[in-house]
Amino acid sequence: MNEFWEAKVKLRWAELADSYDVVVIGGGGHGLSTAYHLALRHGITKVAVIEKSYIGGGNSGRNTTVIRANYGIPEAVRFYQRSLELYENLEAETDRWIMHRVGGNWWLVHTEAGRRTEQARAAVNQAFGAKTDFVEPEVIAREIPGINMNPLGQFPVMGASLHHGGATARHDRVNWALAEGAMRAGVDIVQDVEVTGINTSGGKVVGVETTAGPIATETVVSAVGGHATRMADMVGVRLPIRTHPLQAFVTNHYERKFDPIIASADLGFYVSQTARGEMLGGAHIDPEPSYSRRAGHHFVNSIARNMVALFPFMSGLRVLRQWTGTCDMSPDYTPVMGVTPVNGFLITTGWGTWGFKAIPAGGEAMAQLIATGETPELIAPFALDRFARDRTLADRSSSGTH
Amino acid sequence: MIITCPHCGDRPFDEWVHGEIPVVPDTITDPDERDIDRAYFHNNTEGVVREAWFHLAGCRRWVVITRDTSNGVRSDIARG
Amino acid sequence: MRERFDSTHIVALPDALDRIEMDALDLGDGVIPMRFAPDELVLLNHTGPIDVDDSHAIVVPDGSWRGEWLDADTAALFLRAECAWSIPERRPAFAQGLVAGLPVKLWFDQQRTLIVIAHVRADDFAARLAPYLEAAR
Amino acid sequence: MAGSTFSYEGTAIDAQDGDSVLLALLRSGRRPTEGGPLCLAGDCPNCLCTADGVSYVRACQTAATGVTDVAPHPTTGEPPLPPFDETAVDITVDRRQADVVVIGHGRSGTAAAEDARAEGRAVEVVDAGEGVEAIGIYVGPHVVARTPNGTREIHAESVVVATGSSEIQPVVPGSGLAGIYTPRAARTVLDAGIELGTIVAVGDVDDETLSAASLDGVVAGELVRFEPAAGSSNVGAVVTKTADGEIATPCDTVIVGLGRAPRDMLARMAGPGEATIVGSAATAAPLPQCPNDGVVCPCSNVTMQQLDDVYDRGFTHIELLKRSTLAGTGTCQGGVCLPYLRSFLADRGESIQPAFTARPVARQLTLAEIGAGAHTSTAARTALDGLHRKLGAQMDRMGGWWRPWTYGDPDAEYAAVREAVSLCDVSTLGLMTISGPDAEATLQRLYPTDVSTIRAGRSRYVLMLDERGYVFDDGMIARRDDGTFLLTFTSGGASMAEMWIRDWSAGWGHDIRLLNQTFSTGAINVTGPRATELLTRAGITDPPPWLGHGKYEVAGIPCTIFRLSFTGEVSYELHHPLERSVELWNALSELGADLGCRPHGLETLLRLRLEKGHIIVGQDTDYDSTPRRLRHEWAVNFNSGEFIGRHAVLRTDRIPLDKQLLGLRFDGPPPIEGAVIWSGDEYAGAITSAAWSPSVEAGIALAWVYEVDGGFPTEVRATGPDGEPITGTVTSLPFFDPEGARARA
Repeated sequence: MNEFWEAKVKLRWAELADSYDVVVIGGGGHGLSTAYHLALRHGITKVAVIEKSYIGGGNSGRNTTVIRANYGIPEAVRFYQRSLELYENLEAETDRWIMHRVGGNWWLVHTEAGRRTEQARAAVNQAFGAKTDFVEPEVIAREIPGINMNPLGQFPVMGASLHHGGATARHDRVNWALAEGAMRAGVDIVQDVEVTGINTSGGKVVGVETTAGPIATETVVSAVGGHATRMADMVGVRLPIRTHPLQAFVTNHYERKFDPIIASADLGFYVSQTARGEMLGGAHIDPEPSYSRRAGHHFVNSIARNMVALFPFMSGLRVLRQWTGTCDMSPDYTPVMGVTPVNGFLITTGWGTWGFKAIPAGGEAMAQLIATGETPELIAPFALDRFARDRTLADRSSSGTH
Repeated sequence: MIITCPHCGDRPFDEWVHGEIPVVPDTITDPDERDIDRAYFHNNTEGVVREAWFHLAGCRRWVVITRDTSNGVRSDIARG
Repeated sequence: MRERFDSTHIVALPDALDRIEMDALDLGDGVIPMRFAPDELVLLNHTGPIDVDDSHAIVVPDGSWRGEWLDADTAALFLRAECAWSIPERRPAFAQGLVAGLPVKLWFDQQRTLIVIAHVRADDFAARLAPYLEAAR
Repeated sequence: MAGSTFSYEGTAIDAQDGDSVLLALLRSGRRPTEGGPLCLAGDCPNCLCTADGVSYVRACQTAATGVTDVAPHPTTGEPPLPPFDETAVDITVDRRQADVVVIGHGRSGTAAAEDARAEGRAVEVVDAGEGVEAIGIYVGPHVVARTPNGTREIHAESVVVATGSSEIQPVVPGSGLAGIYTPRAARTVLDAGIELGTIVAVGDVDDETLSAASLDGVVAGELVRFEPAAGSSNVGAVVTKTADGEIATPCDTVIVGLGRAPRDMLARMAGPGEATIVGSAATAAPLPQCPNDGVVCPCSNVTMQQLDDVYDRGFTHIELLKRSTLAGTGTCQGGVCLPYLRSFLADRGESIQPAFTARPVARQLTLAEIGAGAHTSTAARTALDGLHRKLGAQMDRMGGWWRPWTYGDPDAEYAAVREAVSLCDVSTLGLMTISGPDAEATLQRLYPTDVSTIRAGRSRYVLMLDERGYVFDDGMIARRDDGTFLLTFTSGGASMAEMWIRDWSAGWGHDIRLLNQTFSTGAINVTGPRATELLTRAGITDPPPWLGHGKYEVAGIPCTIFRLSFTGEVSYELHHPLERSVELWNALSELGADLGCRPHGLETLLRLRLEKGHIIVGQDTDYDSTPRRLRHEWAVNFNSGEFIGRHAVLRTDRIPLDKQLLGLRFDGPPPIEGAVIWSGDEYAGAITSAAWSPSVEAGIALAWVYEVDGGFPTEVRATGPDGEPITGTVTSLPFFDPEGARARA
């Protein structure tokens, strides 16, 4: 018997009713978190979560499980710091083991420009509540096991921003803990049901069509990953989203003794060892939009090479599995959340490569928006209309990262 | 993925840079709205798209191809 | 990349370049026409004035290319490990693309292969080529 | 007999020719794991070992001749990570192109290969039994395989998957004992002449195996469990159920035949139309009977009780079953458990669910192997790269180039520019020539300036705007006497600019000629109050006037000289053929030696330009930097007609301004670049560039300053380099020599 099996969570599947106060499309982390917070924080339980496959089957079960708040702009730092704190409390709140582990997130720099970027990151993090320090090479050489301080002879490690709160958690377990909590509070969650249409009348949502029949509702939240555009198309809302694949891989399981979460923008990868002992590697999104979840060789080929250059001891680790998620990228690398021009149609998208770490705060904010009818201050900057209002947010230091 | 360059021949995608060909729906008629749509919004089609790729490691020219974004299979060049 | 080439770099109408490329042998001994694009041609080992049938043509001397001649075996060894695309079968032939992760120009004559790369990448490319030259020795 | 030897836990193991590591170990009475059925076909995790430091190696798929040191796979827990001081190995790639790749060289694979060859198609055959293990069919299709001495990558038109079938392994109590073999495995072991003691067969064992095995009996009935031999982890008896009840049959070895499952994982990885599947890999096999008890996933050690448990708690989808128990996530990729997971769900009344998604890697390879042949992108080197290094420069990568950060004494470098003359390698600047009937029309629409008013011999600073009205590059336009134009761009901006110009001009239907000379020309900036004097010594008595340019010969080297200034001093940019860069640099250095000439690096350049308030695109600009936010409205001319971004600039100009790039002055050292600034308790922006200015004797900075409470603050607070609060005052730009007299001197 392995110690990592899910021994506690009990999922109670529902039949869909004819009408709901809120219909959440997408049984991934954001949809489940929205339902969870609606039920537990606001007592709104006449909620359905409709998942076309199995819960957590999209990006919520395909990400690289990193939790961090070391973003480059105040709006994002504040939001993700809230999420990081909710994550720290999630095991206690749900009484479920999500394998949360704080390892510290190190962003290595190899150039003077990189030093400037990471010093800036540390400064904005500190100003807005995330614990991040810039550290010099000698600290890195001392603290990071097995690191080559001058990989390929061209990428000297010249410092790092160290985000002390950087953590990981098991993605599936987060989904299940939230699903179970929502189900227990009376939320209906269905799998293998697809939303095929959203009905509106006079610019207002009145219901959804599904493969399991029509449902009446005045509030629909699109919390899908990868196909947000298709959902929005159903009500004629244009999205600033392009869907790109993001790939990752793990090695086989090894004894756990590599604690830090390491990222290098110059070398184009990040790596951490999971609670189960796999060495997990990821990189940036594929440059061209695609919905394909097929693994590519170019990705694993180039990051394996760079990983081994930075950590020569990893050279003989055997790769176990590759996978691909589909990321909804916004033009300014920042989420798109909240109301749309169609009354009752709400969106939470644009999560790019950072959806997993946003799950608790994203769901909390969407639930608050639904319950109060007011956009919470924390997510107000992420509104869809920011592009027309010339109030884009550019978190370039986070572009295409984990 | 292999992209066929009319000048250089078949080349793996890592020689290329992707470029979207923006399409603003005809239903948007207000000039400001068209401007905003072109700048930020996307069809984000799942299926066959027409797009440009720049052959950075070869002839350094743009070619227009069609690609199926739903499965990532090999592209064909759209001639003419 | 031991050799540096003087060359003439021309951007002009494709028809004008077609004619120059066709008659490249008449331009002098060892002149190699490298057709980067339909409207761009580099004449390796060519210096001095040249007639281009395009009044808007850009014609500049260009000494920024470096290269290395490889015998057939060494070229095969190198390209098998470092080139992910098919090299042309006809001879002589020009080809271009990524080799060993860098953009190169290749010229295949009857026996040998010339690998040409921009000076700014030449040192890095040479380091990637070196193990194969060593192995061939 | 030739044979070979490897070491196993300190003992020398003799292998015979053709032996796998596993066969050699079995020959010596050992095996690398404690127990579990053996398949000898790479489908199960029951012969894992650590070979020459690499864990998770299947001993049955590894030739004994290829290894020197083998260690057992740990019976509990995970293998250790390699020592942190381990060094990397270098692996080479064998790259091939084929029309067809056939994976599997059995009967159907051989036939498929022959058929394809008969049609005149180029065929590559890959077979694990021959030492070449396909690890994935990637997009392309592109087959990657592991070979005994590296990896092989094959780009193909199509793939034929002929990987055959795997044998179903028993899942009953005691199935983790040693001494259990699938029929194929038993045949291989017996053919190798390995003694297996008392052998019995259970289930559906083919005649070929039965005749090869010197069987001590075929046991009737349905397999119930295995029992260990006393005090051993080896099987001692097999228990079956017949009409007469349970029968225990003593034995040393059990051959268990439970049928086969198609080995179709590679085929399921392929995209539509990329692969065909032939032979038994394509045969739909019946699902095995659902087990009642035992370990269903030996990799993750998942029991049938655990499957039951999670199923009863709602984990009913095959993926949820997998993810909640971790069955199928181990090293054999579901090779053992997948058929049973499906039969379990069928047994529980679920519709038979498809196998979980197939993804590379099908067989495993090390990070060194999977990274083989990849290259890390390098920075370009100017023709002066070697010279800078010889001069002791600290080189740094910026904008895709190696550049001197400092030559060791930034203060002296600064002083040389402000007080004497200095050289700077600016070969990294983007440079293009554009001509053609529509060249001017293209530039007119490309840039927010009126190009028609740039006279021959003159140049102008220009912004490049995207369709959002955001600045994404800047540079100069110069009109030459012959009507062509020279364009410069930022270092690192040239490739993007080339794509941009080619794309737009083609869209406009313009007839232009464009030559990107970024990589073929060098450029040296000669700057400082004595720059003109130095040029005079180099034979230039009539240098171009302010913002002029022309063709010259400097020390015998043909140059195009631009007169402009980024440093705030008299500056001449000498663009020249890069093969003569060293010659030109040395000539200028010698001629200027007694003028106090020395080179300056980027660190100094960044300080010099900051004193002049010149922005650096990418550092001081952000994604949403409109000319208005950058206070560069002066560089936009709406009278010049349509240009890219025009509509967006006009549109956004009607929206209240929320932030501006402003100059800040601090009495002491400035905050670090990136520091956050405050107005009272309100967030008021961030520093983009900062330096101590020796000339102004103040800390100076450029910063994004936000509108706070309806206005822009004139004073902001930041944290100083020592952690103390410091105050910055918004100051007009430039900080130094506001009239620009020095640059025009």
